Amino acid sequence: MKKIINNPETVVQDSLRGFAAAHADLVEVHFDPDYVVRAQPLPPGTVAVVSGGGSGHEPLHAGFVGTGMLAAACPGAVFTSPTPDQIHAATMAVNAGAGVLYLVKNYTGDVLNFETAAELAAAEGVEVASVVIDDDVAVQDSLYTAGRRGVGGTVLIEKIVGAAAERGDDLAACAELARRVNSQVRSMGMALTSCVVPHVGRPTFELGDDEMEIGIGIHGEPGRERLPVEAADQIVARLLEPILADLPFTEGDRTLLFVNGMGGTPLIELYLAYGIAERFLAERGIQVHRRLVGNYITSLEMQGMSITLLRLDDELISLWDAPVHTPALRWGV
Amino acid sequence: MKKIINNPETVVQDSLRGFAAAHADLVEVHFDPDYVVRAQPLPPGTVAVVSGGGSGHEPLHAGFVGTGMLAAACPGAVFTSPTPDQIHAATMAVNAGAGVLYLVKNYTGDVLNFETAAELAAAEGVEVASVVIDDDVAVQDSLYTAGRRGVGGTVLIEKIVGAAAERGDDLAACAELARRVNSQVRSMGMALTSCVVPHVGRPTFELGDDEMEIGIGIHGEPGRERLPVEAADQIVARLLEPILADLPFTEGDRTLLFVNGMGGTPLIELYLAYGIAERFLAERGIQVHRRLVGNYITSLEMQGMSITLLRLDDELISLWDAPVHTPALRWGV
Amino acid sequence: MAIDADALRRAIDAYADVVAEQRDYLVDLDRAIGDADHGVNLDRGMRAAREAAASGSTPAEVLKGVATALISKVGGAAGPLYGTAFLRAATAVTGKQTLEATDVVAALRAARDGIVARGKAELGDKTMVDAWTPAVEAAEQAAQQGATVAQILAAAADAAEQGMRDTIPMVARKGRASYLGERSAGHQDPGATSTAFLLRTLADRAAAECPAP
Amino acid sequence: MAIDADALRRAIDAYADVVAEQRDYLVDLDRAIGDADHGVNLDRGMRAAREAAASGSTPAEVLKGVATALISKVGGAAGPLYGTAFLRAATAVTGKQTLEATDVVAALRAARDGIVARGKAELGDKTMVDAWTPAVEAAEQAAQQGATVAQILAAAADAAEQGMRDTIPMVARKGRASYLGERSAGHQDPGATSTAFLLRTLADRAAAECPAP
Ligand SMILES: Nc1ncnc2c1ncn2[C@@H]1O[C@H](COP(=O)(O)OP(=O)(O)O)[C@@H](O)[C@H]1O
Ligand SMILES: Nc1ncnc2c1ncn2[C@@H]1O[C@H](COP(=O)(O)OP(=O)(O)O)[C@@H](O)[C@H]1O
Ligand SMILES: [Mg+2]
Ligand SMILES: [Mg+2]
Ligand SMILES: [Mg+2]
Ligand SMILES: [Mg+2]
Repeated sequence: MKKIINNPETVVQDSLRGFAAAHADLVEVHFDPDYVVRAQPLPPGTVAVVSGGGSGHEPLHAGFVGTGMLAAACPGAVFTSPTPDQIHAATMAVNAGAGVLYLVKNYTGDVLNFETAAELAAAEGVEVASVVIDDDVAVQDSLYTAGRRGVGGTVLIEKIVGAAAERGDDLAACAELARRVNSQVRSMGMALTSCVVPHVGRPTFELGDDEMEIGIGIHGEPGRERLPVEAADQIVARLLEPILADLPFTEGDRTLLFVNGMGGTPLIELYLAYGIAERFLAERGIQVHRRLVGNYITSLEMQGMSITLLRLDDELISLWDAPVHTPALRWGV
Repeated sequence: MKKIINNPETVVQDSLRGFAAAHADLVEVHFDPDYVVRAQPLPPGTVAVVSGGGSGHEPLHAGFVGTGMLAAACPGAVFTSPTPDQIHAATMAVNAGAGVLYLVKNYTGDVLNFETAAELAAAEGVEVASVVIDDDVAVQDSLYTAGRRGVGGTVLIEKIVGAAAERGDDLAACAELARRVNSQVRSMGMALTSCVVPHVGRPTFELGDDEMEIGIGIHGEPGRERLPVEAADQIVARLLEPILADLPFTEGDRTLLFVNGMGGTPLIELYLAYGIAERFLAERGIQVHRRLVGNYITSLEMQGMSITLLRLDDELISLWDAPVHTPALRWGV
Repeated sequence: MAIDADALRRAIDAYADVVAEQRDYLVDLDRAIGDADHGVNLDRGMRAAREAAASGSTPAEVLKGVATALISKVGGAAGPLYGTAFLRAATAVTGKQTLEATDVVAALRAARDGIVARGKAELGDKTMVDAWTPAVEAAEQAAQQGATVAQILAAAADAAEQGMRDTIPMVARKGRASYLGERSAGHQDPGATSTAFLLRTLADRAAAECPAP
Repeated sequence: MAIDADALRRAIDAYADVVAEQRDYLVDLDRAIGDADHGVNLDRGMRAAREAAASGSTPAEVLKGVATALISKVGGAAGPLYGTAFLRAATAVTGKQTLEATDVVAALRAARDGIVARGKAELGDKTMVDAWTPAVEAAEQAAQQGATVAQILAAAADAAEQGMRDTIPMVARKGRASYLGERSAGHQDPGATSTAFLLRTLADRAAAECPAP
């Protein structure tokens, strides 16, 4: 295993320490239990949007804490959902009197731990709503699985719902918006290499020199299909076709196209894929009105990418465009 | 070789096409010869800051074209300096009557090609100044080499000099500032893995499973020393010690600390290294006043990082803080 | 013979040792069909549980301490599931100073019901439920036939191990392994495995604490 | 016998073929002590040069077309260096319809001087200069002894090949290989190698165009 770390057991805390030092103007990091909040408290009476999940997906979620996006993030161990005490501590720290919205990626562990935290908060009289994000079309038979995973759509939902909270929407409206965005967003990912979980020290799955894995999640879970590596044109089509078919997206739709790197794929490839994806959509009459290209929801050093497509309307566009000031996303400020 | 590409021969152009589509509001990409300019022309009478170099270092340089930074970038083939006709075309496209400043990383190829381009511009009556950037302390005997390479410092110089041009400094002042920043900045890099040049298809150098390379450049050149992989504490010390000794940086210095990923190293590791580096400096009385953490000058999918330290003064701080709006760096706008 | 708080504490210690030893094995099982963290998560949790179990003067208090430690230290799916299991088991035996055969069966049943309530997995979904359910049934049957605590736990452990092996051919329908679809078949479920380890450890400790005459 | 524009064109064609064939070999040499692009860069440049050389009615025009193509297509260090070499060679023979022995020597010397003027490398720095300088000297010596164009170019090619081999033990002091310090020793310089290929190709073509009686 090759990583710039001191000790596999302390990677998450060691990294959070550096994150805290690098962004002291924007965030405050608490340890034991670990959670990240904004450096400036929320304006009283605004909804606190809280998310969290296993670490190893940086900048998700801590990198999205700040004005116009998350109020707090709860980083678990690598690829392990956070525990209820982390979530509860974050909840109590950021509650500004208007309730707390949990944005939970759909993994059994995340759902169960956020559920427990919500019970703890309710016991202390804090109003909590939870929305489960499940945008991954790679998981086909929701009936026979834990359901679709929450992947790239999470970034978009955190941005859009964060903007709604910032403008003063109440808890019910924020939760309803989160559900609405979740219903309009679809994603699919692929990997060229596995990642290496620090305490494991070996690749989570083995891929041959000429193989790729289609339909991966963000935890180094193998995907549903292993194929010979193909040209970027084919790879993009393999990701976009199921995305379009699923919602379905149709001619005339206005969309946000998000090409996301898994952590080890450089921008030169992501932009290349973005260009192909935008042309693929244009040929089908689907308009790209907003875009995001980069490493935003990753899987450690995995090489690969995911594509996320969100159907936009005027409200979503204006919430996407609203100012945001976080370590990883910033505009309008 | 595993990459999301169609054809090794057209990677640069294919990627530029996606870059153009993703950032049409900010940049305009021209092909054959290839160069990137701002979507909005420079205000007449302002100096045009132009840079360029081999591709494979994204977001450098094209990602830094925009208000408050570069006027144009000239992307060469992968790891190959651009040709004079590219540079000349960019020069003529962005010249706003106040002259053009070339920021050239110190590689024989870059220096020679920019030199030729400067001769072409002079022949057409365009005033050009060139500043060669050479911040890499890994190259020790400048007398017996092509001299120090231009690496991480390039990003900082492009930002700071871009801000000076934006506020209306003249060509001589911009060039002088570039030389001054270059004299105050030092960098050093290391790799955990090699990169794979697309048309080569194999790693540029071979590293054992437990080896790292210290003192690498950004073109997959092997470094000066191969060592067993060490803990992050030791790696950071190996990069920072020669940096501090070289300028030298001393107690009380105010600095900008830039921890840069080589393309395949995820943020979780870069933040971890950043935390160590900031503590290392604090123990020596060196204050970090500004910081940058992320993948900004890369070497394709190489895993590794570089550290850059810039000694600041009030003017450099205010130029660093000045608004910038480019695909890869954005604040104050 | 019955189990008191100290005997239970020793059993928790023993399970923490087993999890530490089997940590990499559990990681490997999870690497094949999950995200390679089950052993690490449980090991982190059981180290905390060992400390939490140090205080507590009744079996219920010991079990509650373990539950709280697991809930706050494990994370992932296994944390809330095992945490709930120990919490429900604690509730099932509240007030008792020692656990008799019927208490042990009640605790096991409550634990299993807690896991099902939280995780909603059914038999055959390739989860820890596939070890827990046969274990509880075997324990109930043994108790009906007048078995000792040690015999009851041994029967439960045998059944859990069989249930664990039975997960190998199954196609997962719950948890992370379900994303693999058909490709999850051929691998043993990590949670069913750590469950079998738990019940085997309890049986071994019971046999050691209450040696057959 | 002398070389006219058409003969020169055929030689440029032949060199483009050689570079295409040797592309991966040149990349490999550059991979060891540089950035693995020399073969690709030169191949891209020679493909353009082949087209550029198609027009041009004097040797100088052909050489100038090649120079322009190399400057605008190769990039890297080799682009401006080879470009300058061809440009200076063109200037050295401007106005001639055919190249006699003295013209060939003058063109070679001008090419070499252009490379040194641009790149400032000295003999022993482990660059293409280590092939060019002995080649020019050997050509001059052969010319003094009354050799034919073919003989002059053969002598230059022999010397360039020797110079190319001599770069192997050298420690680089110019170009990208210099960053490696001592580690650059033991590898043959890519630019010296492509130079030796160039001169050997010219020699072979001259021999074919002007067969010994
Ligand atoms: N819904 C569920 N009900 C019961 N057990 C489950 C469920 N989901 C997962 N599990 C169990 O949890 C185990 C995985 O635990 P662990 O690896 O710690 O969590 P995670 O999957 O979050 O990484 C699986 O092997 C399975 O036995
Ligand atoms: N200063 C110099 N003078 C003469 N030749 C040089 C000089 N620097 C480099 N070279 C030659 O250029 C060759 C490398 O060319 P190439 O790989 O195309 O360029 P780059 O090093 O920019 O990638 C070297 O092998 C060497 O022969
Ligand atoms: Mg997990
Ligand atoms: Mg090069
Ligand atoms: Mg797991
Ligand atoms: Mg080269």
